Amino acid sequence: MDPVEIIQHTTGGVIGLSWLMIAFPLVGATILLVFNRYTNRWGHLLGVAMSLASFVVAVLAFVELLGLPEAQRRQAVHLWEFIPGMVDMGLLIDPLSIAFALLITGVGSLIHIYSIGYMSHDPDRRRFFAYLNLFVAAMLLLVLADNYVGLFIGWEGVGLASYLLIGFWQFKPSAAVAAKKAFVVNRVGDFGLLVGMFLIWTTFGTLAFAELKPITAENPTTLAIGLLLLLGACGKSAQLPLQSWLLDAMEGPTPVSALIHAATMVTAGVYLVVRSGAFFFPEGSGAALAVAVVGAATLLAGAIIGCAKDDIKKGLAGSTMSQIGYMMLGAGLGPVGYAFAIGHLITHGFFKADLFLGAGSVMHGMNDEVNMRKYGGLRTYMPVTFATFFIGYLAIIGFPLLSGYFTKEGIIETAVHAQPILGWLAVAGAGITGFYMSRMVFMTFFGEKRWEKDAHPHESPTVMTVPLIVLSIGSVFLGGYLILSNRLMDWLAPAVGAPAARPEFHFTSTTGLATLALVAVGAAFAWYKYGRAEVPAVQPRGSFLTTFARRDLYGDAINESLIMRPGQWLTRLAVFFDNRGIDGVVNGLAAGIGGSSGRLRRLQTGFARTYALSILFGAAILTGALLLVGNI
Amino acid sequence: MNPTIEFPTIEYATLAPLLLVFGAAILGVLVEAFAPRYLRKSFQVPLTLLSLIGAFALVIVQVVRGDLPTGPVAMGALAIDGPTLFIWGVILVLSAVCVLLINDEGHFVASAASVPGSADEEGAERAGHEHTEVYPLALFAVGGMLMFPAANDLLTMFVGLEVMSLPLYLLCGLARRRRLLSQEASMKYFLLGAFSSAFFLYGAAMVYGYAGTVSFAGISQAMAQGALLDPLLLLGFSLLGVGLLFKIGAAPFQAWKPDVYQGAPTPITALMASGTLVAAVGALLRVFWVGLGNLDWNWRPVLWVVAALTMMVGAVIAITQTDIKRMLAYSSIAHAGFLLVGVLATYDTGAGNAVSLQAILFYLLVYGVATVGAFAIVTLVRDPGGEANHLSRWAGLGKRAPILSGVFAFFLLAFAGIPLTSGFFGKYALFTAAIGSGQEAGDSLGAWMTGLVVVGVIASAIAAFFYVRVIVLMFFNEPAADGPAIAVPSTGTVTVITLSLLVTVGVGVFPEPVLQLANTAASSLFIR
Amino acid sequence: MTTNYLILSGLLFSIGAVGVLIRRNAIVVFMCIELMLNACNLAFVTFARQVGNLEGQIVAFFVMVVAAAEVVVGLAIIVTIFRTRRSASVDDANLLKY
Amino acid sequence: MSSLWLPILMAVPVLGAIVVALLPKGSTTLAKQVTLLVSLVVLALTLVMAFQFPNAAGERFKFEATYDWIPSFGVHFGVGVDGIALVLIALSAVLVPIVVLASWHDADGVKAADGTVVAPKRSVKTYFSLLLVLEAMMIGVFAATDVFLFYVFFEAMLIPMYFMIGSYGGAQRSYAAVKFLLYSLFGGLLMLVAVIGLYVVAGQGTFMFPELVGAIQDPATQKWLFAGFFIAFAIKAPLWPVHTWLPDAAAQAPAGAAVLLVGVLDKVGTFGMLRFCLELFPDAAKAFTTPIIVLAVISIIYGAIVAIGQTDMKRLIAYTSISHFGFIVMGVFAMSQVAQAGAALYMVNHGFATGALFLAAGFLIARRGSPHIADYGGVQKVTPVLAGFFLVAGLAGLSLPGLSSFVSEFMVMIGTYSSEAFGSGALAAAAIVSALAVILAAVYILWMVQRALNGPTAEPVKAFKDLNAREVWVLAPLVALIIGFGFFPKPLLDVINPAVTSTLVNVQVHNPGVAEKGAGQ
Repeated sequence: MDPVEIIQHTTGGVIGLSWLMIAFPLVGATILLVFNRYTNRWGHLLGVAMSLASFVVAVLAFVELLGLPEAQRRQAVHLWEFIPGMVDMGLLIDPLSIAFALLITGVGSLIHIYSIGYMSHDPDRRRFFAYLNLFVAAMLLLVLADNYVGLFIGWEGVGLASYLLIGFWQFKPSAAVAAKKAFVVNRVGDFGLLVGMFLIWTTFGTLAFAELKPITAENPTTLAIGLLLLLGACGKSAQLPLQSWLLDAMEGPTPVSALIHAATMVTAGVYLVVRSGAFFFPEGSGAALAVAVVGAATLLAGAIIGCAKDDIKKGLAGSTMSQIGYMMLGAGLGPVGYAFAIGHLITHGFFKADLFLGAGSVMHGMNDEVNMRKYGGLRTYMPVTFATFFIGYLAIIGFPLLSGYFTKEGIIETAVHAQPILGWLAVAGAGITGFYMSRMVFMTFFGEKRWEKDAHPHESPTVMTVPLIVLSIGSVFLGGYLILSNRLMDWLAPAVGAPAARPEFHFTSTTGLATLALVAVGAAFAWYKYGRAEVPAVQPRGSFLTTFARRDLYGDAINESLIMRPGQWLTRLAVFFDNRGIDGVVNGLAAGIGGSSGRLRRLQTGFARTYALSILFGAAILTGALLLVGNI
Repeated sequence: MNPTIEFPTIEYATLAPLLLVFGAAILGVLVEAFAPRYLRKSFQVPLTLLSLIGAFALVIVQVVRGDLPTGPVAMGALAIDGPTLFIWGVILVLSAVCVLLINDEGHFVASAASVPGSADEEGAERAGHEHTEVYPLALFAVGGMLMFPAANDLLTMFVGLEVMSLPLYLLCGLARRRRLLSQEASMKYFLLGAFSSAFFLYGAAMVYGYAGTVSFAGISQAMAQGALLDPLLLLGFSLLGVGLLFKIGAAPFQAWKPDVYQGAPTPITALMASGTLVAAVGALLRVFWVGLGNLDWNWRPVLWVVAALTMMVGAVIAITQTDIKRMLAYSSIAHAGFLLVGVLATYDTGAGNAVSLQAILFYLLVYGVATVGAFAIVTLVRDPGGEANHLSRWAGLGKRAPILSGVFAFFLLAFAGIPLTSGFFGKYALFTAAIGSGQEAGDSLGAWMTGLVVVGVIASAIAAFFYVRVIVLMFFNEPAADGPAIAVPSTGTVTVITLSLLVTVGVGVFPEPVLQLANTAASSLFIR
Repeated sequence: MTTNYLILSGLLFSIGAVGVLIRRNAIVVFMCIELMLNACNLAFVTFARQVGNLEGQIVAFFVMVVAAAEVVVGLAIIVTIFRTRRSASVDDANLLKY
Repeated sequence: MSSLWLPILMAVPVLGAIVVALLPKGSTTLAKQVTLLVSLVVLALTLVMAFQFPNAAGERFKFEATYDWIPSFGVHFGVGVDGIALVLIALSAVLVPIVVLASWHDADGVKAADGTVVAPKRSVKTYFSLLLVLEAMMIGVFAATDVFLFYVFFEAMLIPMYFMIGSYGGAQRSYAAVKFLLYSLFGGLLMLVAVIGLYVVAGQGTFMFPELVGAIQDPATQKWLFAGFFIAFAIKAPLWPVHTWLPDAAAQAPAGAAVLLVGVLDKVGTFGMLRFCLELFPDAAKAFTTPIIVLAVISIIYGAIVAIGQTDMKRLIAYTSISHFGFIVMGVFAMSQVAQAGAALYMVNHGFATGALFLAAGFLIARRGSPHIADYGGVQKVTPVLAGFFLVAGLAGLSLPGLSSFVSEFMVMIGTYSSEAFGSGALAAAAIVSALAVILAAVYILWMVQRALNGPTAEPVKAFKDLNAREVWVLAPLVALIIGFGFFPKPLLDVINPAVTSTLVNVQVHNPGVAEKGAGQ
């Protein structure tokens, strides 16, 4: 069944006020930035309040939507005429966008709260909250906009927020560089999205979701559009080949990594694909296949990278890549996949945020040490952090009955049926996940202490642990709730369409069991390497494969040699050409005239007789010319 | 049978301006002869000024009365028509203004005869002697200028040419400072001038041989009937051209201009750069349009080359000049080239020719005025040893004398033809006339005329460079420690500068009245 | 019949012109110019005879007068310059150039 | 019936200039205050006029006033505005007071850190009266409905700007000033030939624009005249490869003058293309579209790449402008409603964005006396407010969505891509290539930000003071406008669109304009 028609929202109600969701954090950010120093004392509180406020609005809108019949669950709220004759600014409140809104504002608020503690020592905490609010606003615009332009504005808005937050400690050169890199790489993706919009507008004469019609069969144009949008998605969601920025992005404060580079922003690509699914990624189309392939490739790549990282955050970043790979894979499989992809997106939002914040809590206790080889045996020193982190860990490796289990299984099942090869790759990925996550847990919380002298690990304050607990709870139950009896699928159906056949969730499917087995093997191997055995405090050289993984599969090296170096040469060449070539010609011309002037004036010898001669010659020439002309 | 000799009729009223000037000049000579030295100046200055202004008034009266003679006057010697009157007016105004400059202290040698640096020169200077002969000489020159463009036959034209030139040869040699240069200028000007006038005369002879008469009317009639390609005619014509092009300083006959302009006393340079040029162009028009108008298909291509060459040579060589007067000399060469573009712009219809003529007359006025103003300012920038003409001395002048430099810059912009200065409309009018004539004549010629205009604008662009260079020097460079002193300008000089500025600005903003004037003058074309 | 006179005048004119170019002494140069003027006179009177009116003759008279005036002016100039430079060579006077 | 709005609008600054020039010697502060006051009055008048602008169809030009000026040449003092001219006049009126405030100390000279004089002290009165004269001319050039009058302003404008650069600029000022003047003058003179040709060939005996539209029929003639106009405008705009004067001029000019130069003067070029090249010579315009679009695309990419390689802030910004002007030209010649409206909007937005960037950079440079990016670093830590403004301006420079420049750039690109004027893939290709500039833009802006603002704080930077009230008041309005029009471009577009429509009607291209495409919404 196709998605239902989008109807113009007329009556008031919360949906009519849904713009408040964006307005609250936006106002917060504005206040904090405009009245900067004066808000230092209470700035963080304002930030949290604004985030919570928009969460409340989101919930209310959600409730109101629940109250409506399926046919009316997609409502476009017209705001103002943006570009006359091209596109109006408006919000689309439908199950999909509201689901995202809830995730963003919910997890977002938790991370706001957490940050109060985490950033308490930072002189610039106020600015941090301003940026967080800015991000929430932009992200909400991204998911709520009822047209591609609005989406694009949010899209780049979150890019900006991420730029600002990665570079929050911009006085560190590494941070500044990472921030710039993130933005630029994202722009590569945006280029795709931009050109995609050109095509959409040119072909369909509109950029509003409401006016685009679902397609059944794919044609070259839609394929092109699909691929271009996919490029955009790759940029935002750190999918191959535009993955390289995500790992550097870990330069930002940990809450940022949790919110932006795990829970929400990086999933925007998935949102884009799902949102455009009906228009450009029909089930079994080439575009959809491309999405699935990219997803599968990335989920493996990310997982492999994750195995080799000693930096806990980078390890988690790798895993984020890989998990989003799963979502992409799901998003490439049509309506069934959509449900699981979004499901995994939501649960991942919870357990990955949980893991990151846990990591942050650890760092907080270990004076910002990130190298896991300097950890060890921390479980007794920070019990709450350990407990929550462990739950998150179980969830992500897909331990039965935890959130991750249901959503990931769903994706794998669907994949194995739709695209067997990709499906089995996903299974392998799950195994690797089991390995690197277990490795992380063992290196951090088990084994004996490998701390620096001055390390006094301690449990983090309540303001940080409470969000952890909440998130871990979500990590336990959310998945089951969403997937069993297809709750999420039915909820999303109006927005993304429903599959012909409703899938049943089998706890004992062959793939499921195979996956679990592999995960177990991975975990066991991890225990064998890092739990039982001694973890060297310094990184061993490691095999070729290890270095391969450590160097992020040479992603940066490739960019370096294929893009940056030639780019630098091109730039130098262009500058040289401009100064010597073009400007050279201009100045040369001037010099030429000057020189000829210098030479010509020598003819003015000062000898009267020379002048007389010139007169005589002139006369002769004049006469000759006249006679000549006369006789032509 | 006794042959009756009828007395020649002279239209005194019409010739009044001319006669007045010459009369005053002769009176001046008498003053020199009889008045005691200490009185001479107080006679000469008023006499000269009044005569010039009176003559101008007389011209105005004629214009207002508006009953122009329909035919040549003075037994066909002179043609007093619209263009002539306009040119007369311009010349008289400019020369009157130049006299104010001449009147200023310290331009002229105390005793020309004494050797520079010799004791008796010292004495003469201490005694405060002055060559008040310059006034009658100037008047004679002016008279010649009036006669030159008004001439209706080659003889009168030759006489006018000489009457104009001879006094100028002398005046060039009378500078107080840098006398060597001055005398050299004088000699060069004299020898070359005489040389060129010999060519002119020989040309006249040839034409006479062809047409059997020296009157323009007769010549054009003869051409209307006889063969156009008679070598006699062509040779004569080209030699006449040599004489005239020499006077306006068109390439390749421009060589004298820089040297003479640089060496001569600045007021005289001003007179030559304004008055002589105006007169010469007027004469050129008479010969090319009236006398040999029917030959234009032959002389157009030749003059095309000359014009293009003149514009380019003037503009290009000026770039590397280091002496302000010399630079202005080259600029005046370039402007002569622009004027030739106008001369080239002949139409088949009287109305069309009127357009070109209007443009030329307008250009003569605005260019002459700006030139006089510029040279007037040059006289004010002085070193102990006289005027500071070397450009390097002008550096940072804008700081020490902002107003003076500002005005000078404005004149330069006018030369460059920047909008909202008179020079712009001058150029515009000329180029329009040129393109228009080409348009009327049709494709090939149209392209040629447009091409000439393009050459013209390129030349203007190059020329702009050296005008701008002076502005850069004056305003953007820091003044030298021992910069030149700015002489306290006499009322005369102030008047000159103010007048020129007012005209340049006024015409630059509201050219219409002057255009109308030039138009009325032009539309009654040249009479034959 | 008149052609010979014309040729002669042409000859005189050319001699004068060449003289101006090759002689250094200002006086001589000036004399050459006078020669050119007289060549013109000859041409005029010849043509006057040929076309049979008096204009040419009249012109000749005027030219003589003008030439005389020119002599006055020219000699004055040349003499002053000779007094200052102790030389009447045209080539010595070339301070003004370029 | 003729309206006095525009003549008054031009007269006020001229009078102001005279007043300022005549002020007693040494009363510098007074001169500044008077100038500011006058410019604010002009701004107020402009706004009142703008709000009275009858945004209805019918007469192309509103607030028309036509007086005879030089009947012999058929020249009128004819003024009047359509939507595009209106917004550009508004742009000038907004920028001038800001520039006045920004260049409060520009005439006081610039000293480098090591005490060497970069720009000596100059007369304040002259500077500000020049500024006012320039404002009058800027208004005039956009308001002129008489081609000749347009040309007069087009050329005369050079002089005040020439003096502002040459006598108030940086170390290389006179070279830059002369280069600027000669470049423009050369173009202008070629245009003069074309203007004359237009007059002669049209044979209408008038220079009034409306009469001249469609007067030239012969395509060959059109091509020549078009070339004459276009070269002048291309130099002014500036378009590759005749752009090299801009970096020098902009880098040497005092920040305020640079803003007016890049923000307004150069717009005359693109404005001229849109108004004169297209409407007077439609066939030629269509014939030349492909090469011109190619040049535009080259400018876009080339300007961006060269900008990346710059080490001097102001030069860098200048090159970014070259890239942006490429977009404007592309939009103009894409011959579609959306693209041209986008181009016209771009002219305004670019004025604000680049203006803000130049001024922010100017404030930074004023604190260090050096334009070299390498001399900075870690500014953000010392002067967060300045850095913040700089960043926002920079983001506007890379046309971040939500900031005004995005809307216009987006419209230009999508309008070019979707243009049906020639039904060719060429335009689509051009749009795609030009879209690559969004990546390059991110590189050049953010790299500059990284080198100048981020990283460890350089030693001399530690002494910096953050923006004072005056400087904040300079930048705040611009940023406000940038963000405001980023989300609500409608008011501008509503006045621009009708003007574009009538342009396209005169150019006679099929125009799938607002009406049809917008029908759905």
